[in-house]
Amino acid sequence: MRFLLDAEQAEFGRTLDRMLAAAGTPGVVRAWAAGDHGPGRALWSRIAEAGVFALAVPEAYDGVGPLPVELAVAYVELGRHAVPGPVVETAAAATLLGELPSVAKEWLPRIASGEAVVSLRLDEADAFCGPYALDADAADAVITVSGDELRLAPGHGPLQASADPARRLFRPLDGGELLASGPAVREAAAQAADRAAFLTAAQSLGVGLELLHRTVEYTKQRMQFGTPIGSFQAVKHRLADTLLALEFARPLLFGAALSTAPADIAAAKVTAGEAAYTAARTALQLHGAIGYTEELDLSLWLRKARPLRDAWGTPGACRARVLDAQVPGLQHAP
Amino acid sequence: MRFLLDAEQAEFGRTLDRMLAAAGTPGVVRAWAAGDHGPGRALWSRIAEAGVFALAVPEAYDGVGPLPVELAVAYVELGRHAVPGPVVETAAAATLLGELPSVAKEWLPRIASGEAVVSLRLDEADAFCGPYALDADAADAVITVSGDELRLAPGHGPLQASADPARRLFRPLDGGELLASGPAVREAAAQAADRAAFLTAAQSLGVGLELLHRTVEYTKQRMQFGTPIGSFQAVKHRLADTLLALEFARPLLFGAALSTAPADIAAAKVTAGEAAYTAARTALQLHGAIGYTEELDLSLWLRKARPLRDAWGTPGACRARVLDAQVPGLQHAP
Amino acid sequence: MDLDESAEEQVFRAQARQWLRAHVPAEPPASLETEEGFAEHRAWEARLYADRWSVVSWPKEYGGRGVDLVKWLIFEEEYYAAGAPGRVSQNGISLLAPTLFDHGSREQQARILPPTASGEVIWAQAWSEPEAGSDLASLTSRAVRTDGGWLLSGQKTWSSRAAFADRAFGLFRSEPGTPKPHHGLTYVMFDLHAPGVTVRPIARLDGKPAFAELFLDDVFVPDEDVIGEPGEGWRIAMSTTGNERGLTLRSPGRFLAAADRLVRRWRATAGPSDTALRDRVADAVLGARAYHLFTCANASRFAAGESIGAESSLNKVFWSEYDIALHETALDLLGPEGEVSDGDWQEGYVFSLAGPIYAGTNEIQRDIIAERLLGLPKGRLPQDPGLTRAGRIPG
Amino acid sequence: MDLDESAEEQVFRAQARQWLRAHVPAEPPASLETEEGFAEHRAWEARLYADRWSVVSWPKEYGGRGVDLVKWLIFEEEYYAAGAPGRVSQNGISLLAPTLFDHGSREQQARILPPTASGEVIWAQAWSEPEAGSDLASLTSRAVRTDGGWLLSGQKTWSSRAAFADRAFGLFRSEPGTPKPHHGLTYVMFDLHAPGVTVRPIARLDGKPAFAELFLDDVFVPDEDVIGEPGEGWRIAMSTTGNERGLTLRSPGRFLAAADRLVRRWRATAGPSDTALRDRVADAVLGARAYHLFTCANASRFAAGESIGAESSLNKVFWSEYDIALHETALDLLGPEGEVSDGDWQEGYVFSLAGPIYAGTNEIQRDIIAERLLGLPKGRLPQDPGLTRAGRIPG
Repeated sequence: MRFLLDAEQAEFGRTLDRMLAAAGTPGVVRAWAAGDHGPGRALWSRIAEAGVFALAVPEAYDGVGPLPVELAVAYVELGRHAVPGPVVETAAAATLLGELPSVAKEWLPRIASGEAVVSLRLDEADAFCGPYALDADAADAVITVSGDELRLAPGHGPLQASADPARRLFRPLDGGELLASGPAVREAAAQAADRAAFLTAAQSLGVGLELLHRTVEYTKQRMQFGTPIGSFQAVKHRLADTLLALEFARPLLFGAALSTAPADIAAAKVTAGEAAYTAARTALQLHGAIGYTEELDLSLWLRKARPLRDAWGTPGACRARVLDAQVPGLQHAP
Repeated sequence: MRFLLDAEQAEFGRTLDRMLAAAGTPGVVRAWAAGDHGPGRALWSRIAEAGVFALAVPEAYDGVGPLPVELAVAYVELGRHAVPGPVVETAAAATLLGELPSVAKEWLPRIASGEAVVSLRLDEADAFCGPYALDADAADAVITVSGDELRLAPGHGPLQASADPARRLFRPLDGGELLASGPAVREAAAQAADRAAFLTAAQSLGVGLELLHRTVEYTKQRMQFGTPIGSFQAVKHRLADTLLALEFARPLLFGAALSTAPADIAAAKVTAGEAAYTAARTALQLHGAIGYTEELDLSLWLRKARPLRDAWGTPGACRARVLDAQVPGLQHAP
Repeated sequence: MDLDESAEEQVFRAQARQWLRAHVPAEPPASLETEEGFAEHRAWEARLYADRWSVVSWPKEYGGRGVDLVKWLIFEEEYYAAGAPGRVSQNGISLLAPTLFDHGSREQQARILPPTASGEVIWAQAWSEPEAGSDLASLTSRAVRTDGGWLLSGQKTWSSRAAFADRAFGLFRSEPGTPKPHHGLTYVMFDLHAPGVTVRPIARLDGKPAFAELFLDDVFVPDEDVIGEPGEGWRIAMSTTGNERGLTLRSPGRFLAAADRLVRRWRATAGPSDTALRDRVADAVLGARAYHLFTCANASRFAAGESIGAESSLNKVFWSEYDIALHETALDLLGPEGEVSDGDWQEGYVFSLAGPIYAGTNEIQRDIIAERLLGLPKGRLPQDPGLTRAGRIPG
Repeated sequence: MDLDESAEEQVFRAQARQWLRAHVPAEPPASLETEEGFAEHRAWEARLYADRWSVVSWPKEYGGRGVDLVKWLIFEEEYYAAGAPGRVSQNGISLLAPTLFDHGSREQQARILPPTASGEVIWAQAWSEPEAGSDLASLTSRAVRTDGGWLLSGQKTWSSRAAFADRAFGLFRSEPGTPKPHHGLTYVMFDLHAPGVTVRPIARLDGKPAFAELFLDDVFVPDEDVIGEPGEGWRIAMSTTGNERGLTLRSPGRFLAAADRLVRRWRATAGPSDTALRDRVADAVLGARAYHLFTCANASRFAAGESIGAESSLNKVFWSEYDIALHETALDLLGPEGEVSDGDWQEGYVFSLAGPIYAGTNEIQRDIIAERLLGLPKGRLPQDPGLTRAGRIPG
């Protein structure tokens, strides 16, 4: 047992962090939200070059994965830098299509290389899946699953604005080319939904960590009543609670990376999602009015926290799944 | 509209407060918990002399009631002074028996005068009623309702200790003299359960107010790190939250007194019950280890808060009832 | 003690309901944080005013009906139950007008109150400054004496409604270097279109320009637009925060209606067996009732000649946190659809998030509750009573 | 990164499980806060010790198995999953022994550790004093030099287990009037039955004498029962609070087992459609998992040669508030029956309520988290690092 990132994993995270910091993601996010996908696609290529999408793709299809621990490391960084685009959906699409050899060959190498941006709408009947394909207008393909049919959507409806304008929602049109069908589609879709929930948990944790970081820095320098507001005990305790929530979400995330069990993923999803939302509420309150403005970059993270909390598994759906799998007396077995 | 106690009502509360303060209730509570009912029965008589039980009894039976506002005033004071005994059950029994003329005549005048201490176990099938008759060993009568049969219990089982030792729990024995039967019993029992919930809410509010009061006083004088702990912002905010909870429970209590609608009673019950429990958690934490001891009088209130929260309507049962009655669009009608 | 409505009150309620039923637009106007919506809301204010429903508690001479607080509460209940539009004139009616009633001259009252009530003049607030958030006594924007009036200079921010409003009111430092920072401030009204005023709208989290920065460069204000004595602005601003009109910041009718809407949504989308959501919906219902009754109790206290002081901090913390919880519950009822920004509840949710921040942060309100209502020792806030009330300026 | 158990670890787990299955009493012993239960628990400690399961992580020479932290975690999981009794020897094993390992002489280790592990000597804590709760550096009980040892005088309180224990350990002021209050304290072990010691049991909320006051009147302690150098007691006491044995205050196995028990109860008494309770039960399950994994991460950090500092404050706040929430959920599952004091969950609930108070109140822990882990400005706590760690002394 060594429940600790090894040196290589930690360094991978730091490298990604440096690359994304240098890329100036806030400008990319604002462009993306305005419908200008150019800077986002350029960033996407660099993220692919750093090897992120290859982590979700098996070696047989030019990837190096699946490597859930490394994926968690990477998606925490994507969240920490508020990277826009269907990063979760593309990796989940790799999981989905990777189970279906007939279509894997066409799409997975392109996903690994960053050439293909893919969005996804899984079966709406699944409590963990929503009705939209995120950023469908920027995607090279929109994959849909209904029942046991997997299709390439023939297009999408109008933009449905999200509370986070960098999340551009579209309903895929019905029909389209049938890529695969049968029970294997259903099984693959369930795995893809789990993968999406897992990566969203990682992204949430990153969002929460960055919100906390920015808020701590702000409260150290913001003066009121002649003292930094970070010296007030009410401020301290609220920040301490936020750190607590995040630091106890982290082990659940990496525990889920190691087990890949649906219940463990659900536990990580609800905990990271709630922690990030807690961080957002804290960040807004402690920034005061300035935090309530779109122009402060903080808003790019603030607005992401709640949609991520509910995407790919609401807190209620996740909690139900945690207990579905809980067979008393068995969870301690080796 | 005058949603404010009138001078007479306010003075009634103050008079009762003075009388109970002079009676030294902590000693009475400790004796009661040890099974010595003497001091408690003496106090009971004085409470009856002050007119408290008469408030629950109609004039036809030597009472002055029912006067729900005055009852609320009185039971807040009983809670504030941690008065032991089946005070709620006796008043609820007056409601129950008052609807059944055949038995009212025998019992109600004795309840009003304080001569009769009555305990009560309503139908266990009702989500608002528990399996025990409180302080049955100290009662002159234990009334039970099952279905549409009202009986005088022939005795009770062994003492079942409560987390609050001043609440002595007993299961009434089955059978016993049949006092009344038929649908009227069922209806009267429902009214009695509402009355019990209402009075428990009042008692809870009093318990919470006293816990807050004692804790505020303690934090003003307890020194740590060279300063009263009440000067720490974390302590202040926790006490402020406790006051908030109590002060927004108070109008629901008096609103329920005026309307006597079951949903309004349920709203008061859950809110006062939760507020008192919040006050207990706050009181314990801010007193620190000394608050965790039985010997400090604070324990007499601390241990009462949670049982009262769950007696005569758990929070879940109350919330369900709040919504049962909520017909959208109608609650604003005059 | 009673909650009964008199026959007269029942008639008043029926009249209000009837008028609202006849006039509330079937389609809600566009958001009042947009230019188009602002104009629509302004027109609605004129409609209200024409039939004397804009400011029912004001004297008849200024367009009101001279009714008491109980009738005002009744009107507010009916107003929100009818789904009537938000009040774009709120700053003027709820924040400026009480000050004018208490401290304005007869001339000011006659000149300013009617157009304020009719929507002809929409007011923005100009309290905060970049370095003076909760610590309002540290204001630095200046009012310098000039012939027949004052010249205003400096920067104001978080000026709500200022993107589209006509005029603004706020405090300016007219006597620099007083020993106590809350002395030497003057309460001034000024035109947002006057020479020297630059308005830079600020977009809130949902992108709507709900407030603005104001840059003031020697903006001339005639003496007639100073309220009360120069240098006495702080006292004047504070004196009305605790009075009965301070209650109007969030009327209970608004929350009763919102809880009602939530129950409808819950019945439509969730099963009663989903007790996790049921409990939260129930809390919204009973919270609205608690707030309503709490306000009734305060109204009764006013009617009995009592006054409300630091208790208004209880009010502020309660409604602001209630409002967020209600909207979070609504969004959770919607599940993943909750993020859709033009959904039923998103704008209300974004609006609610500001509640614990403005009009005195809830942190400061809790300090006030602890120190003033519970008598705990003073903490880090400055000791001057005026200063610790800084948090109470609605903004 | 992995959570895999080695073959050796699997064997260890199987051995532990087998032993526990064979030896854990079918009927749980009486509460260890009663005289009868104390004796039964002491006998159980002897049973554990006889087969080397009392202190698996200790060296073999003192009755342990010399296993690492991972195996200790495995043992704790199996221990609580088997429903084995609470550890009456916890003070000695978890709080005194780490100090002896680090600062005791070989003679002390050989003399004291084995009877501590076997239950022959049960230890009480003697840290707190009536006026020194969170502010532990303000201790006033004295140790005065005498021939061959020290004379202890003063009063200690909240001395856990002292009602029935054999010996106690704590800090005493041996050099009065030092400029810094945490200097000049000496770490001493003493006999609770020695002349001059009066033990007054204190009943906790459920009436059980879970702790006591100690009155000390010239109690003689030989030099051999001083740990480390006289006057260095503070540093000695603090140095072990952050080490790996500091983790043992609440083992994850305990919460995994409690969550498991809660799920059983939930399946037996509530429908899965009662989502309000379901959500709270799920939170108990995932909270236990989070705490378990958090501890695994810390164990891995220790194994990798890192150390844990203020992070242990995260630990403390988490488990103490988790423990209460879990028990509140259990009581809510029982409804009105929850108040019955000999029910399954009441004793655990009362015990959990003390969690946020002892071993450093959670208020102080949050200050430490904010100041040490987040780097926020120092607040009201004294600036000396030793002093702000006062809260971390388990007591």
